[in-house]
This record gives sequence, structure tokens and C-alpha cells, in this order.
Amino acid sequence: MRHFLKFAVGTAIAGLMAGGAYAQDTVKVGLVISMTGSQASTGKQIKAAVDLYMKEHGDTVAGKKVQVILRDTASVPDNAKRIAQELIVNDKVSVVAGFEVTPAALAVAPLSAEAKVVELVMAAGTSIITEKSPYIVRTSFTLPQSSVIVANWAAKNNIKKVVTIVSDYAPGADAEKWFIDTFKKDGGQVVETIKAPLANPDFAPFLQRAADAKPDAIFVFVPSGQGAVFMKQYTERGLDKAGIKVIGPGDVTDDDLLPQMGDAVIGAVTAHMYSADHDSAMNKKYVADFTKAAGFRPNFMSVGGYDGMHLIYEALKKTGGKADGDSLIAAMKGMKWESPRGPISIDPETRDIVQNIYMRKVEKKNGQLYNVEFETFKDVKDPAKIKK
Amino acid sequence: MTEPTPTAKLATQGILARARWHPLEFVFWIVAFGSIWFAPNKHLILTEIAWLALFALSLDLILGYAGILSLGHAAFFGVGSYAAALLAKHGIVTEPVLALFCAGLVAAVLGFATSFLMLRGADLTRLMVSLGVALVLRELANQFGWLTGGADGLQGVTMEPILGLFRFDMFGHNGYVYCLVVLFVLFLAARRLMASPFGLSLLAIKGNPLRARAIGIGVDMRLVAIYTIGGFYAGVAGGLLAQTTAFSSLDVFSFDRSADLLLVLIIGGTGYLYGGIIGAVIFKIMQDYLALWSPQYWPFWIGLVLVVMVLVGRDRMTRWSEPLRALVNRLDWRRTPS
Amino acid sequence: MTVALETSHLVKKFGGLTATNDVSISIKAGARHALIGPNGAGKTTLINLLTGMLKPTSGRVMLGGIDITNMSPQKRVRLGMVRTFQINQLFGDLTPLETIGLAISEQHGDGADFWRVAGTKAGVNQDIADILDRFRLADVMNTKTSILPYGKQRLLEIAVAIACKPKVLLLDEPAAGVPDDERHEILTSIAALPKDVTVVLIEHDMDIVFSFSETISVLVNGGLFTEGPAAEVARDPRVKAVYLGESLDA
Amino acid sequence: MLTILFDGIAYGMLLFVLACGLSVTLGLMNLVNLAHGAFAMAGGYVLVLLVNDLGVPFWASIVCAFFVSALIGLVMEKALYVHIYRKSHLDQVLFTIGLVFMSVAAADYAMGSSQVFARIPDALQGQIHVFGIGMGRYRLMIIAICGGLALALQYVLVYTRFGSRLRAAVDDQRVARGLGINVGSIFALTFAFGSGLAGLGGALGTEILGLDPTFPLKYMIYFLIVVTVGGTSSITGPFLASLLLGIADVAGKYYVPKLGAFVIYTIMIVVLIWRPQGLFARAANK
Repeated sequence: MRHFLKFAVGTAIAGLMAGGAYAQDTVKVGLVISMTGSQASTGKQIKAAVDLYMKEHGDTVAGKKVQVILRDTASVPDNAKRIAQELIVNDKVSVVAGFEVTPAALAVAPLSAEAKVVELVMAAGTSIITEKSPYIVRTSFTLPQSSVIVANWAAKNNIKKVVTIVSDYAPGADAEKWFIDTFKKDGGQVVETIKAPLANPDFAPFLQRAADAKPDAIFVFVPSGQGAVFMKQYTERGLDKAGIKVIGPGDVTDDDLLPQMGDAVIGAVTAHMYSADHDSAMNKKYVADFTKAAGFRPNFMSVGGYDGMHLIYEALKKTGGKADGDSLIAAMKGMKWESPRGPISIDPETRDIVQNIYMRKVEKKNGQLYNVEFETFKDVKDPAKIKK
Repeated sequence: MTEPTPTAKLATQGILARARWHPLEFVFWIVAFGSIWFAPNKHLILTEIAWLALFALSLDLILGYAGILSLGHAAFFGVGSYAAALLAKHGIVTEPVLALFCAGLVAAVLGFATSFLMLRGADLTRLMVSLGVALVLRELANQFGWLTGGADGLQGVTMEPILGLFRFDMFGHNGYVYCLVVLFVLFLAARRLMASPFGLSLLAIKGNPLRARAIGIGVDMRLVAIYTIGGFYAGVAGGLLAQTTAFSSLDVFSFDRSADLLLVLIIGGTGYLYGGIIGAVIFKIMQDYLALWSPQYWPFWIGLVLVVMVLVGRDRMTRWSEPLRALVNRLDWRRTPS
Repeated sequence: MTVALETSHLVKKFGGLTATNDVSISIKAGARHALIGPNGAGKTTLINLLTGMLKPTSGRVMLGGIDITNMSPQKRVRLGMVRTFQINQLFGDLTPLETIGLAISEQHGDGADFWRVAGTKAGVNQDIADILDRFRLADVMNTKTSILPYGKQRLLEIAVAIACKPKVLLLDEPAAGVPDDERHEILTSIAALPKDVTVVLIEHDMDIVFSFSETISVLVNGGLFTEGPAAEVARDPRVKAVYLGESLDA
Repeated sequence: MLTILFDGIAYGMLLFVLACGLSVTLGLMNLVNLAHGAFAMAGGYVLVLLVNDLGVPFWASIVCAFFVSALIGLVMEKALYVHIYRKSHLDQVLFTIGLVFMSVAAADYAMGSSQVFARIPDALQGQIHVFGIGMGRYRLMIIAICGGLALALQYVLVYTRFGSRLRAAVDDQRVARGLGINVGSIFALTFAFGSGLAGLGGALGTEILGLDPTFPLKYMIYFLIVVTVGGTSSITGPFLASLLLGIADVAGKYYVPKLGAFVIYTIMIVVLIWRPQGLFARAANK
């Protein structure tokens, strides 16, 4: 038995080598996202962005053909792990990308470390993810980035009492912790902290609870896709009329759902790294092309996918087509470029993203709702990692 | 003892036929174990098939043999999964085989405790109670985030080598051999169980609970027993998932998992033990193929398969397996009285 | 002679309806006793009370001197109180061989054996074979019950009960619905039941009742109307009236 | 906290309209229809399409949602469900789960996977304060509509010819057939009507529950709880069960947010153990 296993592993490794030889003209990228299930809307944003990028830039880079293999996780983290494993072992991908939720990204981390394959996180926003494997790189954002900025802003803008409502999972905990720490340091007061369940939330009771505490603002983080229900119930409860503001990371005023939220959402202030309204020529073209191709408006998740592809392409150019994990990750470290969201770079130390965080307010432009940026904080690193 | 009468000899033969191995069964298992050698790059999906087969086998024990309709079988699977992952994470039981057994036991205890709820009421009540138990457990796992990791899943599990010798490698080779061996051993146990008077009495209860009582069968206790055993099997299946992925998340309790499981078992056919295994093979391959072909809309086709199966009639749909069933099962000697 | 089965002041009420009204019957060991009465007289309820399918509102049931009023059905079976059903209650997916095997296993107390392959106890197999022979089921022992001819199913119904080694056997209309040509086989089997088994026959067919039974109890409206030796009851004009009334009603 | 009570009642009323069709089909046809939520989802999408894309007024669209869902229900009943009444519960479960999967994927294909909302008239937005109780106007409307419907249903069941036939058919199909009642067409009508109500509930609920393709799966559990707790023998059972569920859910989340849905599932199990026929069902009279 033991003997056999050695033999089997041996042949498999030989197979991997052979695969490597074959891979000389093709670089495979495994795209592990949810096309079905509760996170499907995020998966579709990323998919559309990846498609758009490849349409614009062709599928050949540094003499290599880039092949994206899309696999659906059905929003189940253990699927993500199994699929990533298959992609690495059977399809011999050079990069596994995607991961809209933290559990999926974390579940794949040990694989990435063991197989020395780059794990490119295009969406999940919990700070610790990048620390779980030396081959993880992120093109989305971290929640502390936005939460700290929004806390600073709130303290300066006459908001004294805040209730926090966050979804009960790792990113929510991140957002809550970094907001509260910063806000308190700046002299603010957090009167109540509420955690809402991640699945199928009905925010009405939580909002009522928050309203009864009579704060100046509610700090809210919910995953992309749930923001609309939250805002609906916020207005329905008359909290807007009661003068209670909504502040938070930009997930709650997700560009994808914003047009549907109704005018009541006008005035919500959020901090985030991307708005479809971002004023740059590159972004205007991006939004136009994206909307034309996909049929819906790009949100912050989409730029994670778009920039992720860009990072892969540029890294391949730099390595001259070498696609092993060590070369790629080395090439990716310190990479700087202009994205639809503005200038961004990969921190060479932490492999996490460094980017501008914008304060935005929801306004109506040309009859449509947008997050309009009014203040820019340049080159924000993940605060959780600076401290260390 | 006096020489048995001719009828007694025939009767002995007839009853023993239930336990007799058919050549096709040997072929089946030779092929299964052969896959270790001839499909080394399919071991990851084969691993999935192996634990899913075991999970479906556990449902077959309670649905196919005892006739208990459950829509919450994932409860046991999930408990087993978390148990195995937690035992490894906290270094309580590090040796996987032993930990797997413990995971099964935990699920069996749950099965025993909840079986009394399942004795009450008709199909719909059982359906809802089983579903409710799974939902409650999911909520519990979510609430006790300090233990289970909540919605983030249980991260940071590292598995020790199996029996201290075979490491869970990234290619899933050892993991597959491990799952297959566990499946085979538990299959043998189930086969033996179902050839016993106890197994026979379950079929009787399924066929006619009224008469089963009238010939002195303690119906309730038999159902409790098989539900507990089914819990054990499902727990082991969940444990296998946790051990081979070194991970466990709330989804182990999900409704979809229980619903898919029903589909797996129904595709393969109930009540002859191989149904779950064959169903798992077909279901996984179908799902994998569909998901590759249509990553967004594959559930549609799975749903269509279900709808068509019911409309056409499950009996007719699974008739393809009839020759195998007939040979494997006792039907062969029934049709041809020797 | 000892008393095999006895009820004292047995009452069963469903809501406002009294289905069994103060019934006290005593049946001697080895008796051939018939229980008759028009439709709705409460025969089925009485059987259910005796076998434990229903719990009485008040009163007691004694089997061989043991109070079984509050025992579970399967415990009563083990003590020897066994019944057959008016409508076949068999295991369609099992064979006669397996069905009888099950009953005998339970009788031997190893029905819950889960680690022994069925059929490995020679004694059990011999017992099964004896019953199969006695009820002429040996030739069909490996045929699925659901596809047996009706008469054979009826025989199996009784054979299963006998396999439970009854002290008291309740036969609920054993010949009901059996075609004439298969009827004889059943009646012979009943007649050949061992003498030490107390048999209580519930029957509509008066020919069978009078050819078989020594004593008769007549139930009307849930209560005991009359009882006595078969010949006396047969002559009783009130009994005739009861049955006449029923036939007028029907 | 009266606002909580008010919210709970609104939520419960909504659940009632969503689930009462299921209760009747289960009682009448002994049909376990896990796909009930798909009809609700259809109603929701009809509302969204009409209001947002075609500019049909809100109220007219609500009515359309009812009729479209009822029509879909009627077609499905005649084409598919008819074949599974006689099948085992296992088959019904499989069949309707299959339908759920299909409807989820089909809705995703047709409508996209994001959550959608219908534009609602300004008159229904915001809150009004009566005696210091904050009441959402939209929820107030839901209470009015659903309460009215419940009364109307009760009236139809108790006082009309159709109602008495329906009750007869629920109580004993064979007898009803014997009395010359066309049970088949009662089935079809009831199924269609139940689906229509679900569609109406789905349309009304988009604002509160949110609408996306996974709707039938997300709320299936809630419908089933209403039916199993309320029993299937009357309208009042599910009605009371819905109210209880709505209030318990909302109040539970308000006062003990940590426990979440846990309370409700536990209550369901306890009720099922305690009274398998449902909390408000007439005591079994057999």
C-alpha cells in the first residue's frame, strides 16, 4: 500500500511536470466564483469584468495564451476548496482567482501555500486573508481600509453617537472592530453594536432597535447584494426622516443595486475604493463598455475582477511568460497601475492592495442614483497590517 | 438433532440466498478499487463520490429499508463533519481513523436522540421534523461561532497522517484510498446488517407496520435502532468530507445537501444498498459535466431530471438497474424456484 | 379446565359513542369459540382491545391469568395472543419463507439479531419448513407475496399467525373473499389447528361458524347479547331476530 | 413595544397570504408542494416587470400579479401536478424540489441574480405615527389587504356553494365524489387560486422580503412552518399560525437578536411533537 502510494504520487508529480511542459504556450487561470446561490450577483460582476478585460486585451500575453476556466462554487466554501484543488491538480492552473466570500478565500489558502500557486482574491475583504499563504495577492479591498476612513470622517462631521449593524461573519467583524476603535479614539460614542445573521436577514427588527437608541448615524456593513433590502427598510422605518444617517463601507450602497433603492437612499455617506461615478476617462469607458456587454452597471466587485486580470497580464509580461507561483508572485509585488477606480498598487510587503479611498454621498445624476465622490484619501494601506 | 426435512433444506437455501455474494458484486468492487490505479487524476472527484455514496447509503438504510422519509439527513452529516474537524483542530483525537469513528458516534447519539421525534406522525410530520432538526443545528453552529467559526467556516484544521503513516496529499490520492476503504468496510457492515433477521424485520415494518406489530416485532425500537445506525453512517460521511478538505462550514447542514442526497439515492434506486453508490457516481458526474457546460444554470437541468424522473415513474427510470438488482438482490432466486 | 382468555367489564368509548359496552367473556383453554354479531356490533373494536391496538376506557383483559390490559401489542404476541386480519396484512415485498421466518425469529427472541445472517439457525429453519408444509406453502415459498394467488395469501395470513406460537388465536373472517375452489384448503387448515391452541373465530358465514365452533358469543350494539354452546345459540330465536333485523336493514 | 407588534402582524399577514394556498392544497389534495414559493416569486417578478419596465400603475400590477400567478398555477396543475396527486409523498417531494431548482435557475436566466425591487408609490413610503406608534405605511397597507383577504376567504369557505363543496372535498374525497362534486375541477380551481394568492403575497412582499431568484428556497421553510403549525383543516389555523410566527420572528430578533431563527425552528419541532396535526387543527376525530 505504502509502496503503491509512493508510486502513485510519483506518477502524479511526473504528470504535473509534463503538464508544466505543455503549459509553455498556455497559462491557465482558474476562476472560482459563485454563479449560482446567494452570492451569484457578485460572481456575475466578476465574470463580466474578466470577460471585458480579455475582450479588450486579447487572450495572448508575452507569447502565452491565457485561458480562463470558470467554475461555479454555488456559494459554498467547501466547493471552492475542492474546485480549486481540482484546478490546481488536474488542470494545472497557474493562478486561482475569484473568491467572493472570505470563507472560500480562507479555505483555499492552505492549498495555495502547499502547491505554490498564486491565489488572486478578487472580492473577499477580510484583512487576514493575505496572511494565510505567501502566494495570496488581493485586488479588491480590505474592510479596515474603508472603515477607518469612514470613522475619521464621521468624527469630524458632527456625528457623535453611532449604532453599528454588521453581518455576522469575518468581514463584518473586521468592519465593526476597525470602525469602533477608530471612532472611539476620535472621541465618538458607539451606543449599540448589532450583528445580523449572514443568511436571509430581515433588517426591520435590527433597525428598530437601532432607531430606539436614537443615534446620529448607523454604521452598516452588509455583503454586496443585501444593501438594497437594508436601505429599503431603513427608509420604511422613517429613519431618514428622523435624521439618522447611514454611514459605512461602500458595500451597502452597491452600485449594482443602487438604481433600485429609491430616492430615500440619497444622502447616505460611505467610504469605498470604487464608484461607477468615479471621474476619470478610463472609468467612463469602463462603465460604458461594461454596461453594454453585461447589461448591468459595474460595481466595486467588478473592478476587483478587472484589475485582477490586469495584474495577471502585467505579471506575465514581467516574467516573460514564466507562470510558476514564485515568479508570478514576485512580479506582482509592488506592481502599480491605473485602474478604473484610480491609481492602485500591490504592497510588496503584504501583497495586499494599496489604493485611494473615497468618501462618497449618494446623489441623483441624470435621473440615476450614484455614489458621488467628494473627498479622496490617497494610497491607503490596510490599516490592520500597518500596526504590526 | 434430526436430519432436516427436504423443505427445511430448501428453506435454508432460500433464506441464505439473501446474504450470498453475486459475481457482479465482485466485479463492482474490483472496478471501484481498480480506479485507484487507472484513474489517478480523477481522485479528487472520486473522493467526493466516495463520501457522497456513503452518505446516500446511510439514507438508503432509513428510507429504502425502514421507509422513513427525511429531508434533514444533512443534520448527521454536518454534525459528523464538525466533530471530525474539531477533533483534529484541537488535537483531541488526531489519528483520522479514530477521529472518524468518534465523529460517527457523535452523529449516532444525535440520531438516537432525534429518532424518538421521528416515531411520531406521518410523512409530512417526519419531513418537517427532520428538516427542522437540521435547521436548528445550522443555527446552533452559527451561534456558537467561538467553537465552529460561525459563517466563516472552521478554518485552520490540519489533518495528521492516516494511521500515522499516510499523509493527506494535495493530489487526493491517499484521501481517496482512505474514503474508498471506509466506504467498503461500512458497506460490508450494512450488507451484513440487512441480511440479518433485524434487516428483514425493517423491510417488514416498511411493508406493513400494523402486521409487523401483530407478529410481535417491536416496531419503535427497530426504527430507533436503524435511525441511529443511519446517523452513524451519515456522520462518518461528513467526517470524511471534513478530513479530506480539512475544513467544515455551515453548508454541511444546508437544505440543498439533504435535497441533493434524495436525488442521488433516487437515481440509483432505493433498497438494495448499491443504489446510493451508483447514484453518487451518476449524480456527481452529471453535476460536474453540467456545471462545466453551464456554470450558471446547471441547477435547472438537475431539477428537470428530478421532474422527469417522477413523471415517468421512478420504477421505470431505474429499470436500467434491474438486471443488476435482480442478480445482486434476492430476486434471482425468487423468480426461479430451485 | 383453565381459562385461556378473559375480559371483565370491558368498556371502550369514542367520544360520546360506546363501542364496547361492559363485555365480560371467559374462554376456556383449547376452546373453539366463535364471536358473532351484526355489522357495527363492535367485533372489530373488541379484537383491537384484546390485541392491544386500542386501550380500553375501563375494564381488564386477562391472558392465561396474566393481566395484559396495559401491555404493548408485541408483548401480548410474545405471551401468545395472536390474531389474523380480515383484510390481508402481509409484507408484499417479502416471500412467504421470509415472512414466516420473521415471525419465528421473533418467537425465538432473536428478531433483533443484527450481526447474524438470517437462515443460519437450523432449528429456526426446520420450524419454518414445518409451517410451510402444514399450510401448503412450500411450493411458493420463494415467490413474492404480492404476486401470490389470493387463496395462498389467505393461507399465509393464518400461517404467519401460527408461526407466532399462539396460545390464543383470533381468526378474523379467515375465509372472507376467498373463491370457492380455494375455500376448502383454508377450512381444512383451520380444522387442523393444534388442539392446545384456543381459537376465537370472528365470522359472518354461519356455515363456518356452526361447523367449527363449540361455543358462541353474540355481540349486539357493543354489548354481550348472549352466549352458550353452539347448538343452543343456533336455536335461540332472539339471535335469529338480530340477524334477521340486520338483513332487513342491509 | 407596539411598533414591533405592528411589524410582526404585518409580517405574519404577509406570510398568511403567501402560505394559505399551500395549506389548502395540502389539505385538499394531500399534496406536499415544496414549489409553492416559485408561484410567489412569479408574482413578485410580474410586479417588478410591470411597474419598473412597463410603467403600469402599482395597484394594477398587484392585481396582475395575482392573475398571472393563478394562470401559471392553473397551467401547471393541468399539465404536471395532476400526475403526481396519486404518487407517494417521496415522489411529490422530489418532483416539487425539482420544480424549485428549475424555477430558481429560470428566474436567474430571465431576471438576473441581483435583488430587485418595484418602485412603489410615494403615498406608501415612510411612516405615520398614530398614538405614538410608528407604523410603516406600506406595512399598514399589507395588513389591510391581507386582513381583508383572510376575511373574504373565510366568508367564501363558510358561506358559498364553492366553499362548502371545497370543505366536503377536503373532509372526504370519496363521499364528495359520490355527491356528484367534480373534485378534479375543484382541485384545479383551488390550486390556481392558491397560486394566485402566493403570487399576490410575493408581489406585496418584494418590498419587505426582497426578491431574487433564490426566493422559493429561502422562504419555503417559512411556508412549511405555517402549514405544519397551523394545520390544514381550516383557514383560521394557518392564519393564527402566521401571525404567531410573524410576531415571534420579529420580536425574537428585536429582543434577542443573538438567537435569530433558532426560536422559530424550535417552536416548530415542539409543536410537531406535541400536536402532529398542527397547533390549531381540530382534534383528530377518528
